[in-house]
Amino acid sequence: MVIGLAHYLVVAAILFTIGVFGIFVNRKNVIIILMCVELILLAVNINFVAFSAHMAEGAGNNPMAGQVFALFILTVAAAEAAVGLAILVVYFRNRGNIAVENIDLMKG
Amino acid sequence: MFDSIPILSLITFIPLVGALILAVISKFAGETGREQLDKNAPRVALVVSGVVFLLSLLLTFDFDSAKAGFQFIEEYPWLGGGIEYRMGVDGISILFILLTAFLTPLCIIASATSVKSRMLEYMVAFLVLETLMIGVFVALDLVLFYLFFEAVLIPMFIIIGVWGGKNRVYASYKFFLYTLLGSVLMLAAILWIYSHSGQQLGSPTTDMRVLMSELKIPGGAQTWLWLAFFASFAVKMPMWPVHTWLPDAHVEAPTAGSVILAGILLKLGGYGFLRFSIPMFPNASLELAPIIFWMSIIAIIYTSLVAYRQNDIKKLIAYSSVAHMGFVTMGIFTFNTQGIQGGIYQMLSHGVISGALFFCVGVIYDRMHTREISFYGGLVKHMPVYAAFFMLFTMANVGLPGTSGFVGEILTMVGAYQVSPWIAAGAAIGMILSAMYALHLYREVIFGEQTNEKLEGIADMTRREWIVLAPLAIMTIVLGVYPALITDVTSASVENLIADFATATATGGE
Amino acid sequence: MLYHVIVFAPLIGAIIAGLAGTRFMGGKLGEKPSMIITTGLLFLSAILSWYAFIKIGGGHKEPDVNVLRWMDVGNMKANWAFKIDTLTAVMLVVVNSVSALVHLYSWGYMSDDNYKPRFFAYLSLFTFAMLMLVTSNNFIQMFFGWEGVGLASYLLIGYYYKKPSANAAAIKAFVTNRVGDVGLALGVMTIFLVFGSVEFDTVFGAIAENSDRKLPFLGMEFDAIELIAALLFIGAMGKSAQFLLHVWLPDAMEGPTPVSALIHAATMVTAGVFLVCRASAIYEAAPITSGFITVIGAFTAFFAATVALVQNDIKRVIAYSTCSQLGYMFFAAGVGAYSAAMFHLFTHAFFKALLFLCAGSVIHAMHHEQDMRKMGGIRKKVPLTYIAMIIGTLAITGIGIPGTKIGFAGFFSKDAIIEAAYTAGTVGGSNAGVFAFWVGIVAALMTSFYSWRLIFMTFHGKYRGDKHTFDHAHESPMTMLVPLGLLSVGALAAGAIFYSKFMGNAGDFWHGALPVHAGEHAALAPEHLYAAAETSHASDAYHDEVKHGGLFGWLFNKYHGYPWWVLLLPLVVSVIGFITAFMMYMRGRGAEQHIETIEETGGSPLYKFLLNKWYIDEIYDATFVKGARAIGDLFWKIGDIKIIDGLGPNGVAAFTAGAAKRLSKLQSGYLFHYAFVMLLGVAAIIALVFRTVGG
Amino acid sequence: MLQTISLFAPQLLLAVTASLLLGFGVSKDKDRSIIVRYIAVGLLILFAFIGLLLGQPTGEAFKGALRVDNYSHYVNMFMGLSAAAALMFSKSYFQTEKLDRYEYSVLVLYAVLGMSIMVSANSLLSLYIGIELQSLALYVMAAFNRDSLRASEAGLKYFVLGAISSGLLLYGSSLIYGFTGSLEFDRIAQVVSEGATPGIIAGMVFLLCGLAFKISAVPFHMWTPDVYEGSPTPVTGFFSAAPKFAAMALIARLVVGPFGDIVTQWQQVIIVLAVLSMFVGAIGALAQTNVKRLMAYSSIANMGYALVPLAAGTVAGVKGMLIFMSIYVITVIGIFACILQMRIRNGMVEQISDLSGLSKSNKSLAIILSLFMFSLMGIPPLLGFFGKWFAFAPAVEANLTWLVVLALIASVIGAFYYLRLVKTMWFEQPENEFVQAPKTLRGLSAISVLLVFPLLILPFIAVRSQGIIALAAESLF
Amino acid sequence: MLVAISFYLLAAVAIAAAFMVVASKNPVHSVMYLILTFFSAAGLFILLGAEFLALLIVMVYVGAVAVLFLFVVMMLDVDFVEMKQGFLQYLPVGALVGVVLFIEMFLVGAAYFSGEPTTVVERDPNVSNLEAFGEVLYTEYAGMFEAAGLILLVALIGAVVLTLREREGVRKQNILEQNARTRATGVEHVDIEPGQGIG
Repeated sequence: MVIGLAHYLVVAAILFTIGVFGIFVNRKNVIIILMCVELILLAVNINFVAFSAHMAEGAGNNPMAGQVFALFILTVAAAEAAVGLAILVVYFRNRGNIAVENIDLMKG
Repeated sequence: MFDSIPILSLITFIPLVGALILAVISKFAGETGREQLDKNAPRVALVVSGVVFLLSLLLTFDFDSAKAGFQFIEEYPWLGGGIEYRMGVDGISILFILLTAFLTPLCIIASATSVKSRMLEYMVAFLVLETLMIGVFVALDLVLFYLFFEAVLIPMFIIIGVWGGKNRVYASYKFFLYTLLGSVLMLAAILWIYSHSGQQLGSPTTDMRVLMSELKIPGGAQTWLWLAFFASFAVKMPMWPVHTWLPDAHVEAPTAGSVILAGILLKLGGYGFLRFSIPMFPNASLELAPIIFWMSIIAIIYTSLVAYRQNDIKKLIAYSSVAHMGFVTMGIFTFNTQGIQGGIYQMLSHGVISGALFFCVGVIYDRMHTREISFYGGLVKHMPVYAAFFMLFTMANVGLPGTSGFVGEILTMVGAYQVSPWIAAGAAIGMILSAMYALHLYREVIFGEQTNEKLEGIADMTRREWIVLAPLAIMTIVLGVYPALITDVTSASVENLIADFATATATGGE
Repeated sequence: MLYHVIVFAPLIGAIIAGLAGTRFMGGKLGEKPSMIITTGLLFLSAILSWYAFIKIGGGHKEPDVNVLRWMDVGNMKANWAFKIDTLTAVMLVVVNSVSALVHLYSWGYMSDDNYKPRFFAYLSLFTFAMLMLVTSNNFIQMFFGWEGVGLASYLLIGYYYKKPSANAAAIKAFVTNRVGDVGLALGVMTIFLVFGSVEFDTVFGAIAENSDRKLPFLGMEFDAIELIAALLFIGAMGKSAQFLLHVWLPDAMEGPTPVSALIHAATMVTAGVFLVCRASAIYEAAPITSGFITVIGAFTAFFAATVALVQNDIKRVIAYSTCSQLGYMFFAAGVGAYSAAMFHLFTHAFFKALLFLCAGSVIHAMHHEQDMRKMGGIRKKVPLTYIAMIIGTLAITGIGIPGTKIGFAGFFSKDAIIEAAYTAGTVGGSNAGVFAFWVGIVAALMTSFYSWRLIFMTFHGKYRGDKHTFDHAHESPMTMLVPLGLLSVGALAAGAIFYSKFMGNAGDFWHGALPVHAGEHAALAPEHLYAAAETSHASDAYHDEVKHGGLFGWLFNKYHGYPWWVLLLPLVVSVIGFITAFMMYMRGRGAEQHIETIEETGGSPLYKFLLNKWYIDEIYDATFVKGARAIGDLFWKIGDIKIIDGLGPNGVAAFTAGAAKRLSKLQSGYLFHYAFVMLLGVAAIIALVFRTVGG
Repeated sequence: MLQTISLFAPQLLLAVTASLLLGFGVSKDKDRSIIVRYIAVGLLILFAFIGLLLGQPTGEAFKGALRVDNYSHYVNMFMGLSAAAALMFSKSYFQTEKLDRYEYSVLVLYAVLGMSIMVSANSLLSLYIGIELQSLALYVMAAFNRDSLRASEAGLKYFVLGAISSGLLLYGSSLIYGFTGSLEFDRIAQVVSEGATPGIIAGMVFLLCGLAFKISAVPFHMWTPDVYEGSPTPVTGFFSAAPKFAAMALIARLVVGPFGDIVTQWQQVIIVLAVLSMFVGAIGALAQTNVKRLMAYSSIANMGYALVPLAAGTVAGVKGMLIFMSIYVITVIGIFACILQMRIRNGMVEQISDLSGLSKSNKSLAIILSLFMFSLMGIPPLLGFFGKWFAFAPAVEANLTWLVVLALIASVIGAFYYLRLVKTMWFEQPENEFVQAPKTLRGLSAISVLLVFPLLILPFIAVRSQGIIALAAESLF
Repeated sequence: MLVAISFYLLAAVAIAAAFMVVASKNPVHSVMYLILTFFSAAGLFILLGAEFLALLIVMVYVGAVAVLFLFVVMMLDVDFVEMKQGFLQYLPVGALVGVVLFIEMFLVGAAYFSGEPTTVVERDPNVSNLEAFGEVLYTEYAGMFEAAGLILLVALIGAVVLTLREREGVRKQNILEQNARTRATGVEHVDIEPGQGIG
C-alpha cells in the first residue's frame, strides 16, 4: 500500500475541517477558537510540506519553496498566537470572562 | 454678438459664482453681519439672476431661429476619452433656458418675504439650482448633461427638506430616491452608449451631436436603452404611474421650490425625450410610442380625477401638473410637427402657469399657513386682486383659448389626432376634467361666503406679490395670443428633428 | 378698421372697466365712468354693426381681415382674422344690438350692486368673445370665441359669488359646455386631419374632393365629412343647450337677469346654430348627421317645452323656452333651412331678450323675487313692462296672419321653420323632417301655453306674495325701459321687415354665406325632386330661381305655397295654447287654485316628472358627478396611495427596511456565526465555480 | 541587490525609520508620541511621493518576490497619503481619550509597509507576508483602546476572523503551489495559461476568499461593522481607507496576473462578491444608528462597486477600479476627518442622531459632510459620480451591463442612508453644542472636500491623472 | 509498509487529537490534545522528509505556542462549564457545512492525485533538509525573512502595547536613576523667610 500525496492532502483537509468546525461549534471558550486557528494553519503546513515532498525538480517546480513557506507560516503562527492571546487577555480584563457567547456587545 | 465670449458657460455659471460668493461672505461674517447678510442675500441673488435673465434674453435675440442645428457651441477638453465639455443651444433648448432665467428671479422675489429662516442658504440653494437647470439645457455632452440633470437633486432635496412643510422629510426622500432610481437606469444606458460608440465609431464619445447623427444602435438594444432613458424621464415628467412623488414634493416644498419643481424640473423629462429618446432611439420610440400614449391618456384622466378629490390646494395643482404633462408626452411621441411643437409649447406654458399657480398658493399660505381648501372660502371679498390673478391662471390651467395653456393643449391634441383619434379623444376628456377640478378649487377658495373668521382682514396682494405675478400673467396672455413667439423659435429645430426621425425609422435603424 | 372697431371696442371697454374700474386697481376709475365707457363703446359697436349689416346685406363684399398671426405650426395655420360675410353681419347686429341694450338695461337693473364695473367688464368681455366667435375665419379662432363666451358665461352666472347655487350653476355651465367643446375640438382636429387646414375657405372649398373619404374613429369607420359634422354638432349641442347637454341652461338663470337676456337667450346659446350655419357646407354634405340634428333639435324643442309647462321660476320658464326655441333652429338647420334657422335666431334674439328683460324688470320690481307662485296681478304696478311682455309673448307664440306679411317676429321665423320641416318631410321625403314638423307643431302649442301661463301667473289674478314687496313694487327706471322699448320694436317688426331679406331672395342677401342651392342636399333633394325640377322647368330658370330664392323659395314658388293647413296650424295651436292657459289660470281663482291643488296633492306623476325636468339632473348627478367623485377617490386612495405608493416607494421602502432588519439580525455579534457565514460562503463559491466543471 | 535597494528604497526607508522611531519612543519622555507622529506623517508623505521623486523606477526586487511598477507606485501614493491623514486626525482623538502612544504611529508605519508589500507582491509568499504584517498591526490597532470593552471585542473579532481568512488564503496558496509547483506569479501564470486544473482554480477561489475578507466583501464582511464600531474612531478611519485599497489592489494584481487566463472562473467569484457586497452593504446600513457602523456598511457596498470594473478583467477595468478606489479613499478620509471634528459634551459623535442640526451649529462642517455624502451616493457633479462612471464604464464594455444595473440599483438603496445623515444635519433641530475642532482636522476635511468637489475635474487634472492611472493599470498586463 | 502504518497511525492520532481539541470540556485538556496533534504532525513531516520542519514544529508549537496557550488558560482561570449543550445544538448544521467543505476540498485537491499514486520524491542524499533550507532561506527568501522578522516585531509591539501596564504608585528600584543621582537632583536648597515657615 503506497501512501501518496492524496493521503496527506486528505489528512490536511480533515484537520482543516476540524479547525473550521471547531470555530463555529464552540460556544464557550475563545481560547479553543485560537487553537482551532492553529489547527488550520497546521493543516496548511501539512499541505505545503506534502506538496513539496512529492514535487519533482525542474520544469519550473520549486520543491523547497513549499517548505520555506511552511516555515514562514510557523513563524507567523507564533506571532499571531502572541497577538491573539494578548488581545484575549485585554478582553478578559475588560469583560471578566471569555465565553464566546458573551462576545456580542456589538451587533446589528 | 457672442462670437468671442462663452455666453452659454456664462449664463450657466454666473448663478453658481453668485452662490459661492454669498457662501464665502457668510463664512466670514460675524453674528451681526450674519443678520445683515440674511437681509441682503435676496438682493444679491436677485441681481445675479437678473443678470442671467438679461443675458439669456440677449442670447435669445441673437439666436438664429432659422437654423436647425446647435448654435453658440462651446467645446473644451474635459474628462478625456471622448467626454468633453460641450455646450450649445438649438430651438428646442433655448426657450427652456429663458424660462428658467425668467422664473428664478421671480422665485427669489417671492421668497424674500415668505422664507423665514436661513435666507442666505436658501438663496445659495436657489442660485445653485439655477445653474444646474440651465446646465441641463445647454449641455451637449451626455455626461455633462447627466451631471446637471442629476445634480439638481441635491439643492432640491435641501430646499424641500429644510424649508418645507410638516411632512417634508418623507417628501424629500421620496423625491430624491424616486428620481434617483430613474436616473441611474439612464446612467446605465449612457454607459452602454458610450461603450457602443467606442465600438462603432472607433473611439468612444459622448458628444450628443455625434451620437444623434452617426451612432446606429441595433433595434433590440434601442428598446432597452429607450426604456432606461424613459425610466428617468418618466419619473421626472412625471408620468403615470410613477407620479406619486410629485404631489408630496409639491405639497411640502416651499412656494418657490414648488414653482421651480413644476416650472422647470418637470420639463427636464420632456426635454430629455426630445433630446435623446427620439433622435437617438427612433425605432424604439416609434415602437414604444403606444405605451407612452396609453400612459399619457391614463395620466390625463386618472390624475385629473384624483386632483378633483384633493383637499389640499397644492396637491390639487400638483396632480393637475401630472395631467398636463400627459399632454406633453402625448404630443412629443406623435412625431409630427403639431404634436412636438405642442409638447414644447405646453411645457413652456405650463412652466409659466403652474409656476404662477404655486405662487398664488404661496400668497395665501404666507398669510394663513395652511393649504387646506376647506379653510378658505370667499377670499374675493378681501382679496379682489388676488382673485383676479388666480382666475386668470386657473383659466390658463383649464386651457382656455387666449391663454398659453390652450395653445399647447390644442396642438398636442391635433398632433395626437393624426396618430389616432382615440388618443386625442382621451386627452380631450382631460379638458373637461381640468375644468372640473380647477373651477372646483377656485370656487372653494375664492368664491362663496367667507365663513372662516380667521380670514377676516386678510390682506390683498402686496407690491412684491404684484411684481411676481404680473409678469407671469402677461406671459400667460401674450403667449396665448401670439404663440409665434415660441413656435417660430422652435420650428426649425423641430422640423429637423422630425425629418431625421423619419429618415431613421424609414431605414429601419440600421 | 371698421371691423377692428366693432370687435375690439367691447374688449377695450372690458379691459378699462375690468382693470381700472374694479377693485383690481383700487377702483380708480369709478363706477359711472366704467359704465359709461363700456356702454358707450358697445353702442358704438352696435351702430357700426348695423352699418356693416346694411353694407354687407346690400351686396358689398369684404375680404378677410387679418389682425395678427396666431397659430402657425407646420401646416396648421390659424390667424386672428375676421371673415366678413352676411352671416357674420347678421350675428354682429344681433350680438351688438342686444348687448348694447343689455348694457343700458343693466344701469337700472344693477343699480343696487356694489361691483358694477366688474359686471360691465364681464358683459363687454362676453361681447368681445362672442364677436370673435362670429367673425372668425377659421375654426381655431372660433374655438377661442366659443370658449371665451363660456368663460364670460361662467363669470356672469357666478356673478353673485357668495351664493353657492350660483357657483354651482357657473361650474355646471362651464363643464357642460366643455363637454360640447370637446366634441367641437375633436371636430376641428378631424377637419385638420382631413383638409390639412382649419380655415373656413380652404375647408369649405375642399369638401367635394373629400366627400368619399373614410376615417377610422374610436374603432369604427366613418365617413369623414359625416364625422366632422357630428363632432361639430356635439359642440353646438353643448353651447346651444340641446337635449342631454341642456342641463346647464336653466341653472344659468342664477346669474343676473341681463345676463340671461344677453347670453342665455339672444347670443351665446345661438352660437351652436351659428356654427351649424357657418359650417353649412359641411352639413350639406353630411345628410346622416343633418338628420340627426333634425331629430335632436325637434326633440329638444319638445322636451324643453314640456318642462317649461310646469316651472314656477319665471326665469326658468323662459330659459326652457329658449332651449325649446333653439331646438327649432336646429331642426331648421337640420332639414337644410339654414336661412330659416338664422332668421329665427335673429328674431328670437329680439323677443327672447325682450322677455328676459321684462322678467328682469318684474324681478327688479319684486325685489328679486323670481317665484311666480308669489306673484300675481302686478300689471298695474309695472304697466310698461306688462305691455312689453305681452309683445314678447305674442312674438314667441308666433301670432300673425298667415299668408300675409303681418305678424310678430316669431310668426315669420317660426312658421318658416315649420314650413321648412314640412317641406323636407313631405316634398323632400325626409322622415326626420316629418317628425320635426309635428314636434314643432306640438311644441308651438306648448310654447303658447307656458308663455301665457307666465303672463297670467305674473301679471293677472291676485297677488300671492309678501304684502310689503307688493306695496313697494314700482315700474323700472328709464334705463331699463328704453331697451324694453327698442326690443319691443324688434319683436314687433323684425320679422316683417327682414323676412324678404332672409327668406325671400335669399341668394342676394346671403351671397354664398349660406347654401341656398338645393342641388347637393341629399336629404332634401331626392332623385325625383331633381327629376321634377329638371322636367318642369327649364334648367336655367330653375337654377336662377334657386339661386335667388333658395330651395324653399323655389319650392314655395313651384307649389305656390303650402297647403293651407300647414300655414294655419301654427297659429291655431298658438291660440289653443292661449285658451288652455286662460282656462287654467284665469278662470275662477285661477293660478291660486292651481298652486293650492299642487301643494295639497303634490301633483300628478307626470307633473312631478316634468317639474323635475325629466329627472335628467338627478341622473347626471348620480352618474357623472358622483361617479367622478367616486372614481377620483378610488384612483387616489386605492390607486395612488395603496397600489402605486404601497407597492412602489412605500412598499419598496418597507421591504428594504424589513430586509435591513433581518440582515442586522443575522449580524448577531457572535463570532461563530460570523465564521459560519464565511465558511458557508467559501463552500458556496467553490460549488458555484465548479458547478460546470462538475467537481 | 543594489537594484533591490533602489527599487525598494521607500519600503526600506519605512522599515528602518519605523524601527528607529520605536527605539526613539521607548524612552519615557512624555511628548515623544507627538514627535513620533509628526515624523511618521512626514515619512508617510515622503513615502507617498518618493516613487514620483525617484522617477518611478520599475523592476523586480528580492529575486522576483516583489515587483515595483507604476501600479505599486500609484497605490503606494494613496496608501501613504491616507495613512498620513489618518495619523493626523488621530492626534486630537487620542489626546482627549488619553490614549496617545507613540506605538500607534509605529504600527501604522508597519501596516503601511505590509500593505506596500502586498501591493508589490509577486509571489504567494510575499503576498502572505505582506498581509500578515499588515493584519497583525491592524489587529493591535483595533484593540488599541485596551481599556474599552468595545475596542477589545473589536480586536478579538477582527483577530479571530482574520486568522480564519488567513487560513483560507493559505490553503488556497498551498493548492496553487501544489498544482503549479511554484509560488511565483509569473510561473503560476505560465502554468495556468497551459491549462488550469481544478486544484488551481480551487486554490484561486480560496485565495480570493481570503483576500475578500480584507476588503470586507460579502460574505466575508461580518467583522466589518463590529470592528468599525468598536475600534477607536481614527483607527476606523484608517481601516476604511488604506488597507482596503491595498487589498483591492492585490486582488487586481492577482486576477489579471497569475490568473489572467482563467477569467471566466474568477469573474464569477468577483461578480458574486460584488453583487452580494453591494446589496448587503446598502441594505445593512439602513438599520444602523451608529455613524461608524454606517460607514462600515458603506465601505462594504463600495467595495462591491469597486469589484464591478474588476470583473471586466480588462485594463480599463483595473483603471476604473483604481479611480474608484482613489476617490473612495479621499472621500472616506474626509468623512472621518469630519466625524472626528465633532465633539459634543459627553464625548465623540458616534450616533447619527448626534449630528442633528449640525447645519445650524456648524454650517461649514455640515456642508462638507453633506458633500461627502452626496459624493458617496454618486451624485454628480461630485467626485463620487465620476468614480462610478469610470468604474462602471469598463464593466459595460465587457458586456456586464446587468451587473452595472444591479450596482446602480444598489446605489439607490444606499442613497437612502446617506440621505439620512444629510437629513439629520439639515432638517432637524440642533441638540448638541459642538466643541470647536482642531485646525488640522478642519484642514484635512477641507482638503478632501476640495478634492471631492467637482472643480477639480478640470481638464488638465482629469486628463493627466487619468493618464497616470492608465499607466498604472497597464503595468499589470 | 512501515511508512503506511506510521502514516495511518500518525494521521489517526493527529485527527483524533485535533477532534478532542475541539470537543474536550477542559481547555487545559484541549491544549494537551493540541500538543499531541502537533507531535503527530511532526511525525508526518518526518515521513515526508522534512526533518527540519518537524523539529521546528515541535520547538515552536510545542515549546512556545502551546505553552503560551497553557499559560493563558491558567491565567485567565476560566470556568469549566458544560459545553455539550451548545455543542450538540449546533452540531448538525456545523457538521453539515464542515462535511460539505471537506468534500469540496477532497474533490478539488486530493481526488486529483488519488488516481495515480505519487510518492515522496527522493532528494539528493548529500544535501540534508537543513542544508537545503539554508541555501534558499538567506538568499532567495532573504527579503521575506526580514519581513517575517518585522512581523514578529509587530507582534511584540502589539503584545506589549496591549498588555503592559505601568502601575502608578508602585515603588520600584531603578538602578540607573540611583547611579545618575547628583547633588543637584538630590538636595533642594530652600531659603526660609523668617517667620514664614516652610510651605
